[in-house]
Amino acid sequence: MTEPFEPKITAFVCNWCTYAGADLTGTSRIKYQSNVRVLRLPCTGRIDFMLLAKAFARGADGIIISGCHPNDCHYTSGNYHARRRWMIYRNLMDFMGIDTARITFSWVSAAEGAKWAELVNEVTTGIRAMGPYTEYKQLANAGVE
Amino acid sequence: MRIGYYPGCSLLGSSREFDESVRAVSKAIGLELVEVPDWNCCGASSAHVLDHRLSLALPAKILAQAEAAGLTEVLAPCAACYNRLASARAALEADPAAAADVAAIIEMPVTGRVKVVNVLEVLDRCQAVIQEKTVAPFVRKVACYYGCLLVRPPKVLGFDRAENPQSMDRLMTAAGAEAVEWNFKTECCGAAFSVTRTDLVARMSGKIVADAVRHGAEAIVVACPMCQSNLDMRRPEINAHLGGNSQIPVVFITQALGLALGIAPAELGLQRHMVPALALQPSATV
Amino acid sequence: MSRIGVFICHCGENIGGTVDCGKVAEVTRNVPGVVHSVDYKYMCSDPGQNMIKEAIREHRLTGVVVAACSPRMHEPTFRNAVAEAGLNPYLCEMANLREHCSWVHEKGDVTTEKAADLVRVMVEKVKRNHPLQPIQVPVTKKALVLGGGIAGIQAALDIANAGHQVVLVEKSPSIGGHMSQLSETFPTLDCSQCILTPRMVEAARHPNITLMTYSELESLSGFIGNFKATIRRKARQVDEKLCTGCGLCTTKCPNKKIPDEFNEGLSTRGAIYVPFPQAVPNKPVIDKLNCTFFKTGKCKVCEKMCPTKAIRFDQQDELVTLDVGAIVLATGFKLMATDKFPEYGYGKYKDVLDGMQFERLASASGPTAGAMKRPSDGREPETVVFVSCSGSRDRAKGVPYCSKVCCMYTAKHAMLYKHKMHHGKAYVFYMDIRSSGKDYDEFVRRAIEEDDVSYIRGRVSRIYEEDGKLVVMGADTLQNGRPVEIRADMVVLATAVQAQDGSEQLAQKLHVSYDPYKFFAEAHPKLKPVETNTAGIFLAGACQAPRDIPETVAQASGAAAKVAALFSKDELTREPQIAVVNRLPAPTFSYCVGCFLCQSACPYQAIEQEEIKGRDGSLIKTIAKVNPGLCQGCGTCVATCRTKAIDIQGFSNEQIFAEIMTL
Amino acid sequence: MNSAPHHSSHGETLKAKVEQATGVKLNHCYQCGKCAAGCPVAQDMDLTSCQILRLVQFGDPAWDRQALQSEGIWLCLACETCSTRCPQEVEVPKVMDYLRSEAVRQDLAHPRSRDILAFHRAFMDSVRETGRLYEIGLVADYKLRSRHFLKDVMLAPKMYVRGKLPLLPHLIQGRDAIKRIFKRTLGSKP
Amino acid sequence: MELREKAKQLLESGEVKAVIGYEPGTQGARRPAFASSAARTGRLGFEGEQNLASYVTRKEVKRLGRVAVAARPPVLRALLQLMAERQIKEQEVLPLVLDADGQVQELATAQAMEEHLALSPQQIPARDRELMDRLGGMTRQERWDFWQGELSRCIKCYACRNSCPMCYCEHCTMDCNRPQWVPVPSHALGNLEYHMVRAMHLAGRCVECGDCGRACPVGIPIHLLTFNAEESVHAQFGQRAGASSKLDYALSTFRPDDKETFIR
Repeated sequence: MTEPFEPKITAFVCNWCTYAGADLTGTSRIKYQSNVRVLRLPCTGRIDFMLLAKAFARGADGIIISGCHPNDCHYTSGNYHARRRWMIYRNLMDFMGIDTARITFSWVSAAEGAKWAELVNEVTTGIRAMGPYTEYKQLANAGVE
Repeated sequence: MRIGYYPGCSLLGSSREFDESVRAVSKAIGLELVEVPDWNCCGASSAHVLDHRLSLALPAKILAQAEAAGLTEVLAPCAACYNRLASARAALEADPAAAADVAAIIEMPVTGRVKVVNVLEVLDRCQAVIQEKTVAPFVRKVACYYGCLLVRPPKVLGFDRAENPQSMDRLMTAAGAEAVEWNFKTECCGAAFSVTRTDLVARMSGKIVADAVRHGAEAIVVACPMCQSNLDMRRPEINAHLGGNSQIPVVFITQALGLALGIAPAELGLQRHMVPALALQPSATV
Repeated sequence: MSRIGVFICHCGENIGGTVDCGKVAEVTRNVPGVVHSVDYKYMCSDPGQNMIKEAIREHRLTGVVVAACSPRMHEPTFRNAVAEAGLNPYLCEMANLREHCSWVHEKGDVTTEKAADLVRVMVEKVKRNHPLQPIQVPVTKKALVLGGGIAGIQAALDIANAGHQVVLVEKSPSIGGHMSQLSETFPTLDCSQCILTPRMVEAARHPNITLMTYSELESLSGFIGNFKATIRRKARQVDEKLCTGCGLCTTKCPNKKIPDEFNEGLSTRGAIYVPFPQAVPNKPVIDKLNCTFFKTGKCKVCEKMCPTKAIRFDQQDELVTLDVGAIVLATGFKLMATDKFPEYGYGKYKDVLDGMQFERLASASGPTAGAMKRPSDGREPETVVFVSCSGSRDRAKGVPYCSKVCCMYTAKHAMLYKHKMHHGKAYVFYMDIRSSGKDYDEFVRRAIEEDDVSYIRGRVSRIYEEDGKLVVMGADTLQNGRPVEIRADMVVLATAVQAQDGSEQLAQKLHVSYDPYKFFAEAHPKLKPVETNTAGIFLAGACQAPRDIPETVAQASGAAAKVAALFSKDELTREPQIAVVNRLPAPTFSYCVGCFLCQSACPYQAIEQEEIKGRDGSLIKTIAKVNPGLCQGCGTCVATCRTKAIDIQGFSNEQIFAEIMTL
Repeated sequence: MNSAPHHSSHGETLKAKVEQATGVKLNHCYQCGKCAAGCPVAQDMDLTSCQILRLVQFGDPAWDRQALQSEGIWLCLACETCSTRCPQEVEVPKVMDYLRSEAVRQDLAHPRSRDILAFHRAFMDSVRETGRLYEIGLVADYKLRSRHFLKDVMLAPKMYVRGKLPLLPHLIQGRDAIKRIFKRTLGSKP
Repeated sequence: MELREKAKQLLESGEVKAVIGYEPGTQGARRPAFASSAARTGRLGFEGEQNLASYVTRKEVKRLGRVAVAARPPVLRALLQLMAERQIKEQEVLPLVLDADGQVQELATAQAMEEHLALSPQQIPARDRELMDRLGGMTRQERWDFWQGELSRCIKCYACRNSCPMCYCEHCTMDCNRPQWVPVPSHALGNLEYHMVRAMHLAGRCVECGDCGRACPVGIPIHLLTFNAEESVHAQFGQRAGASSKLDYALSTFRPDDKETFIR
């Protein structure tokens, strides 16, 4: 491809903190790179690890997972469960050779509009530098054939 | 029972009677003391004034030596030594980096495997034996004086409570004495300034002697050579400060217990005191 | 085949200025399943909403996507509109083109493409939406108030006056709590009992209030609007119906040497006793641990004395079960005991009191009838030292927080003392004076300026006894930390306010969370100060954090208002985005294998067991079942389910999967 | 821990040095004065413990200097009464220790500290040489350093007759090791 | 007493309805064996590799009633974990073990099982440990290539799933088609995702018996994947599957102070 590589970034966020935080980024008119596509879930606790795998399979070059800070979960403990899940899943992915550097976990509260913008920009720039996640895409394509 | 023994410098000199009485009592209650080979000074109240690492290295060397000799527990009768050794051990345990640094300085490994105990701690374990072997109950009112170094900092030492401790009172009661309730059990006597700021010492120690007397004590019982020599040798200055002439003797817990166990005063070094203490022997009950 | 309608909002320039809405509408038109796609200036305006309603009828839409602002803004608006057009409101989704796109990106094709993506995602989602019905939960309009102090009394009265039934449970023999022990109250110095006892009586007489004193919560099950509470009514050994409260029994009890709780151990009582003269109910109770009969099997003097034969040595505890719709926690606080202070003598000095003991000493109804007499020898204390922050703001004692009420009551104590003994000398050791409240600082200034109380800024290091005096070793940090030694006759420690004993266990029974100091935790520190994280359970007073009386009363009324609001409807309506366990025809019944690993993941104990039985009643298998009353829809269970048997309505696996696959 | 203080970076505030060397968090001190209230020598100090902490809390060179020059830091007996009762668990004696060594290093030690310092140096010298404390040596050395030649002259004979003053020092075998320990810690310090 | 006699006795007394152990198979191999009557106990023995716990959750076995199981530590752990997951009850199984002096011992209660397990520390076989460490030493790219190479041989025969005592679900994620989480065919993506799901679903539940690896007809060391998941659970949350019949599932419990290093 000729035109410069623009990464595809999928974000899974909880409805109460990060989605609201991203709303605040908007209401405060803070600009950030447009590569990210946000998927809204009730809580980080809801995010099945397979959703991440699926995002990669679908051709995402980077993934953002973000929810309420520990202690602030709207459902009191969903994010704690999520945290444990990611602690194990991340190790496993790394053990299987999947590039964990392409997944960014973060806590962004409903008040951290600016943080959301920074996060998206950092990730986007980072992933752009890494280039497309072809390894995984190829699997997917192999799958389709 | 077998236990490591670290006399410390002052027990070789100004506080010989402490060494003598500890050995005598240990023998009497069947406690075998194994002296730490070629031990050095722990730095006492001086090393830490000059340099922090020195104040860790000297005790560390002693602990390492004890460990090399296969000891697991070391009895340090001198409260200052006990405090220094225990504090150093704790510091090194808390900070691996420090431990490594010190190991390099003393050219020996320190694992902190050796536990440091003081005289009260050890005797407290043997209370039963002491009680049964007591032949001449020490029937006197005594003020048990712990001083600072035995009980503070509680986080590090913690063998007895920091305010109004009880172990010595228990022991003396077991030996037939009456431990009076008084106020300055753990007040500092200022020993570290014994030579340099005798003026302060007279006041600080004076407070202690006076309160002991006020509460009707016939003797002050201690477990710290600094306190002992301070309250004993500085008595002229103390009395001058109090404007009186208190002759209340200051004896080591091991001397008091020794008498109760029927050990001869000479063996306990009672004759070495500045303020006469021989009168305390049972035969010469006042 | 789904028929989706897409409505793109310009939001004036807000979206239209950055995103080519027409283009988005156009590309969306070609998405399979989309039968109608338009853009308009203001979708949320009436004409905008009408466009949607008409389109629904005209195109027989099965789903609607409104691409506009954040769903957190207008989702309710559009779902209502959709419902008005006769379509199930939960078949309407929103794509966030404003906050998540037009406001945060530059004008251009890329941004328009993103907008189109966001719309497509929602189209794919809404295709897989199902009609949902809001959940209706019935409400039992009866409240349970735990704790009969001023907080509980106030909450109970307010709820009762709103016309609802209340059960007020108090663990001790009488309601009144700590406030009934106070002598005077700051900053007005009016007599505590004079203002409290009328309330106590009102609570007892109120037709809507049932008092259960000498009782405690045994267990709790259920959920908001539908709790089941079991209360243990401890045996008083006295038949409350027969007892007239004449008190004869209490005067004749041979056992007189028991420390009196109400007087904080400054006086003694018998084994059968009424906690205090104004007790409600004014009926005695037998203290089994100290009663001679219960210890030796002999005595029964009280029984002989009782003119109405009300004594019941054989009375047993009874358990009563209540159906309640809401609960108010008002279990109050305790003070750190003086024996927690080694440096102040481990509580062994008789004349070193805590704040509550001083209240009793100063109280007209107290052991000295309000006369200043020190406990040890009954002499008048010529010099009294008050020590604030005793144990508070003291991380070494495990209480880093400020107890909030001490500054004020210490000033009050010093004042009361001076008013009773003008010639006496009062010192207060303090670190800061925290007197932010109406007329509070004026009150403290009065103590200093008019009553000549000497305030010394510094903590006390040690207290010891010396010939009948208490030597207080303090320092004056306003004089370079110069040591200050005061030989006092009495010392009053303003000891730290702590959570009641057993708070932890109670919290666990109720599934409410608590802070590191065992105070119950509010649902949100600012916006939900009286709610707990368990719906239907509210907080009042010092069980949540140290509070003074005005704050406690205000919070109690707040909690009561929440309860009243809850009871204002016959049914609770809850959003239907909750988890469900799939059910299938026999022989599978459900994909659930009943491993119940989801159970501990649920923050709301919403996952219950359901037994599937055959026609013969034999157990076929046990599977999980979600209690719709409890489930809040976080979906943590969904992520832990291996068989995908449990799913969440509105955020189903299928929907989210489809969203990902759209990108 | 205390990484050899002799080469602590320049421009670093005293506060930073203290915290780095002792691990004590100076900001934890909220000036309640409980340390001074219980300190047996507070009344003799020009600056009490809490004031010294106060001065160092700010990181102002002039105030740091005041703290280092005070006599108070030399009067602290490390009896630990303060740290035992401190509500904020501030280990004051550790701070005092460090301030003393720093005062010496910067040559700001209070004049009245001379004797105290002399004593400690004499003490450590005797340990450096023999591995243990040699009391007569100590006294002699101290008199030399402090020039209090007549102080306690009456005490020595009394002690001697009671067998409390051995005339010869105990020499330990590991003396070289001890010397090396001193070299590595005190370095070239007197 | 030998397992045979014990089995005989248990079946005769009717204490159990069947005894599961091992018997000689073809070419000196050992295979699982069922004895449902005293007569059939002749060839029973303790020696064998397969994790017999995978049988006790089967309907046909459950229908029999209480069964005795020759239980090496992995089997015991599996049984305890199955109890924790409410798949079997204490009284439904009777684990038999050899005690220190070679006597057959009954472990009638979960507690007895837990105590017996406490004696035999759980550790990954040296060979596997070595390979895991080797993988750990590799670059990510090398690990990726390694697993891609290995998994390319996977034929999705599900032998691993069937052999696993913890894979008792009647309806597996693999069987989901709305949505189709994992593609059915055994191509690169399907294989990777299948094994990823398997490992994650066994994290905190894997008793590290290694049967899945042994069962694999094409010799992929897939057991290392579940080992990795289980080991990180143990390392980070300090608990091991099968340690107790009351164990809380590591991934549906939490500690507020769980320490992670990667969340921003």
